[in-house]
Amino acid sequence: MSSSDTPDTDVTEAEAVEVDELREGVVARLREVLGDGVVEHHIVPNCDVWIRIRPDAWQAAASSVRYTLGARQFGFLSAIDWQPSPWRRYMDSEVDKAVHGDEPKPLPEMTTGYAGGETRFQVFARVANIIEHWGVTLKVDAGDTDPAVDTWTKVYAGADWHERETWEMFGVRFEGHPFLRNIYLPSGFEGNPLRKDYPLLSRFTKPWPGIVDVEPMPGTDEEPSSEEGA
Amino acid sequence: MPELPTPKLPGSGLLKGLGVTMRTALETMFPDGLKNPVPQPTKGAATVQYPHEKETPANRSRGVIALHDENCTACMLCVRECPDWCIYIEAHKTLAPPRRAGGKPRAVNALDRFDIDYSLCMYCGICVEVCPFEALFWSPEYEYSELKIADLLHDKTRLVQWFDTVPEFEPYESGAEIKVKKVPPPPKKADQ
Amino acid sequence: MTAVSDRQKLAYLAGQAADARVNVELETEGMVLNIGPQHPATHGTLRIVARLDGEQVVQAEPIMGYMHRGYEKLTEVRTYAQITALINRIDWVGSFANEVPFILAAERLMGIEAPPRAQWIRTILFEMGRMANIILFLGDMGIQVGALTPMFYAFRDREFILNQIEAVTGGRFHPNFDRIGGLKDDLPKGWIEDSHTAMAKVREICDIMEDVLLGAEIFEARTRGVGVIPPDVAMQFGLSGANARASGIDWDLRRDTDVGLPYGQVDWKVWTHPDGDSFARYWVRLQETREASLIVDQLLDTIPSGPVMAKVPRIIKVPEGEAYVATENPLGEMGFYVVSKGDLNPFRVKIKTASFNNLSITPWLLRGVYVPDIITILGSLYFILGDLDR
Amino acid sequence: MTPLLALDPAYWQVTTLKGILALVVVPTTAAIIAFVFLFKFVSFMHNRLGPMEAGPHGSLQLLAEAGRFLQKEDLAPEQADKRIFRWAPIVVMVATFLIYVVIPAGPNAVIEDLPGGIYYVLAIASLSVLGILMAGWASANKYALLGALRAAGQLIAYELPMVLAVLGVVIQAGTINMQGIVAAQMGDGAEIFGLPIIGNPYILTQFVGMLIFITAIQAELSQTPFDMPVAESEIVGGYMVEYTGTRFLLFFLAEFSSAFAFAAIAATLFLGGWALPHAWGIPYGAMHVLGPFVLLAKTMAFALIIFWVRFTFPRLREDQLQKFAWKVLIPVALANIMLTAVLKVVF
Repeated sequence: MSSSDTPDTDVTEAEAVEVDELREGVVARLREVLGDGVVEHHIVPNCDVWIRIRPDAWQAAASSVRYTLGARQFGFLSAIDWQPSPWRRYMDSEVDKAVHGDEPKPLPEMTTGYAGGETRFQVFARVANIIEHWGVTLKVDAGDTDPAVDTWTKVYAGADWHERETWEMFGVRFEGHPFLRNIYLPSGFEGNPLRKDYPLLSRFTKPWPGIVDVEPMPGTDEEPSSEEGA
Repeated sequence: MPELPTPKLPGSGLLKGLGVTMRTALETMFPDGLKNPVPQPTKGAATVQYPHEKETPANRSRGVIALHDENCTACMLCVRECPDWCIYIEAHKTLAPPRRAGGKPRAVNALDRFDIDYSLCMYCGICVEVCPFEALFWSPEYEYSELKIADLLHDKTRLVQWFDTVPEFEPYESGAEIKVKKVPPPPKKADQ
Repeated sequence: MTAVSDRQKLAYLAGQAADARVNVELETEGMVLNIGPQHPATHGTLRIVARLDGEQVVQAEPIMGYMHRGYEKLTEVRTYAQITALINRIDWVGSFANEVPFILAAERLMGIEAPPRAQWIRTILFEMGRMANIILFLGDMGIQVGALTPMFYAFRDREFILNQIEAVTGGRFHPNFDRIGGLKDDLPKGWIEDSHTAMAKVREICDIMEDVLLGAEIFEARTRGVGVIPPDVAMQFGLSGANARASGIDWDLRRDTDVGLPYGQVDWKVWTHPDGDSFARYWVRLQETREASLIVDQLLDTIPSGPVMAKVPRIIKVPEGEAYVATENPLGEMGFYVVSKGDLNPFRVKIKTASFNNLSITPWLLRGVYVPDIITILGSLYFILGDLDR
Repeated sequence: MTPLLALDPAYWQVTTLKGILALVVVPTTAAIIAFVFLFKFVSFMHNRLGPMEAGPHGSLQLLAEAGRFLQKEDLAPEQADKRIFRWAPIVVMVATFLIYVVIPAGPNAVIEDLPGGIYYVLAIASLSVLGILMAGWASANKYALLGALRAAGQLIAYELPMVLAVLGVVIQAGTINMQGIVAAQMGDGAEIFGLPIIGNPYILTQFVGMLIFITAIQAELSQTPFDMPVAESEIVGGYMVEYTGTRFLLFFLAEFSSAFAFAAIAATLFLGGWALPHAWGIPYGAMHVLGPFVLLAKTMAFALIIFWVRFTFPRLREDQLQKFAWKVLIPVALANIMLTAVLKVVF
């Protein structure tokens, strides 16, 4: 549902007309500073604004948002892995599917969220301007196989821990980060847990109790109906 | 902005602190003040001596899940909705007497096993809320700790025993227009 | 030779030698002190590796992750009702306050508005969660600084609020009472009047804390000028809640953002303090608790009648989209960034917790501080470990 | 000393009797203080009941505690210096026992009426620092090391104000013998503001000295405003952190019996110890029986202040504690001595 510059179309007519000048102004000021660094933006009227930045303008975006636009309050920084999870919800995963007997649904293809995005990994950060009472979510594409993005620690010192957490959870390298190391996970931990293809083992070890096994009526040769009142 | 603190004697803050602690000590020892100077701390203290006196929990407090097994039709909704996967149900089909005389006997699920593993349960109440046949109720009972963790797996008979401790229906505050979906169980003394 | 094998002895000596020669002229040897993960002052399992020169900290760094339960991974495989049951275990002291931002984010995605009575009760329980959380801090700050009695007064008077929360939701700490579109149930009879008495108790505990701790010169000596955070550094690290307001930042999400909680209909005041030291943080939180009890009193008097649940389909499928809603939780700004692809469970939920940002300032703040002040500063920043480790 | 009873025991019998008496008295006094203040008074201050299960109203709780400590395994850390580690609590316990030698509980109910009574007490009081340092250094634990160093700094810094506060009393009493001090306060000629009915307790004239003495005691016992050596929230038990079982019981007993000892000395110095004002005309013989109870009552008064302060106030940082000792207590104590000396000469 990536939208072009104008707010998405299926919004009712009245809302489309009502332009949120505060957030339009934010996008305009940022576009004026970064030029074509601002790739796309999406506004939910007087609610929130998302802006996608080109990867090489990411550090410049940080300093411009902080100094020129005055968004001094740092919120958070993290990443999203847009590839749909092969394990789906683990309940109807292959292990239990065999009991149910119908074949697994095909995997939905990858779509990205507001303000678009081409690659699988996307880093997003949120900063807020507490005088004019608005907050903005900046997004940047981090690449498919070996994601890497510039660091924000030079501008927002608080981003240090957030980048360390994103690095250990998603494997996104932050160029220029003082000392990228695990923050939550034990030092010898391999793999990036928050990636969608990282399995949640607790759901494999225990069979799903939701499978209905109701024995048939004694004496009748009715074979057990599998999907009984599912 | 904080108003300027009034200048005070250097030690007076400390003395006020002493005053508070001594006042609480005297209040605990002489709860009725000077009327009867006989110290009776048990009345003045705010604590409850648990094994001897017990505080009754609130009417809605989520102590243990009670099962009304006639209503349960083994539809497995609660098992699926439980975040911890800690409910296990097995049932078998039987012929139930027809509703109206002369009607065809109905095939109905009879419950064989209905276990709730309280060592996993996190008391979120989703099963009680999602059950469409009003078979699960909350009871504020809380004294069922065990020595062995395996005993925390309450089977059907134990859950039905909890059924008697389910409290009566509690009236709502004035101004609450809520559709009462949870009909309370029939009077407890009816024979099961 | 004692049982200590040579290898261990060499390791022991090597460990000592590894401590950098910190103070060259005094020929002192640095010492690495592990505060935690089993330590009474760290609100749970947080470990601080402090490199000391005598009693002064040269460099201190918190090590976390002992309590990491992987919430963001769990939310990907659970439905919205199951997630609500899970997330009131993040900040396990401010019980109801965790659920509200997540539910508001889901409601914004679904375009649903909770009926006014539900919003009122939501705000009342939100403020009660705040009071239960902050009163524990008021007592706990006493223990950090060495005074034993305030803790007992705090726990005695906090019971009244927990009883009120239990009477409505059924759970003292984990209410699991908020639903998309409203609340699970309505208030029991006589609840509003008991809440008024509970609020009077809250104001009483605030006065006691002002007499016993705030006024005591020793408390002032231990906390004034300790751990001073200038406003700009606080904002750079993303400090929020009372920690930011204690550095003079006049910013409160309850007043500045409109997320559907009726703070507009109540007249209340945002408290700030210019100093930014541990004393200011304690002072701001104390005033905020009293303010919260006044807010709840006003809300209790103006509860509208009506349903508590909007019309919501039985199986909830949140339409596709993204939403970030942050509210002023007891510990600071807690926000949920919910990305939904339109099926039963969210695609990705980023949980922005206050304690993570509040603690990220400690390496900068704890430089050159005495050992007892580490505990005072950590106490005044007031984090809950579940909130920190998620 | 007029022979109390008909029999005249040999010297060694007297000393063994006194030894047994001390072995009995010290733990019971520690038990009284621990029960009345640590279990009951603190709980009332917290609006709760304290231990209620062991014995009527929790009175036998201390037996349960002692039993618990005795049956615990007696551990020592692997890299600890075993011998010093084992002797440390005994040194601290001995230092506390020795203080009891001089405290008079009756006309001749004192273990050894040394001529240099109060001077002896001040000397012995600094012995416990050795035990604490031994405990901290030998248990090879960083927290214990920190606790011991803090204890050393603190106890030495607070001995000076204690000595100077006592000097004020000694100047006014004119003697350093404990019985002499008691007699000076409650003897026949003692009266103040012209009314002999209340004798001349030095608490009135030496009020500033008493305050300094109480603060110094609070620091000697490492109680809360000055409890850095055992700061639970920072260094988790300080020098006692590695001790378990009987050794920890020794530390526990030492802590509370020294609390009683110092409170008793404060009572003797400032409230006239075991004696009641001469003007009340209580026959001299009766004081043999009444003395200990009067001393117990006065000691309980001072112990109340000590524990009341202990459970209400937060804790100071060590640099503030040292500044407070050197910059405030010692100058005030010196001024107090000068004033007493001048007044002594004038009157």
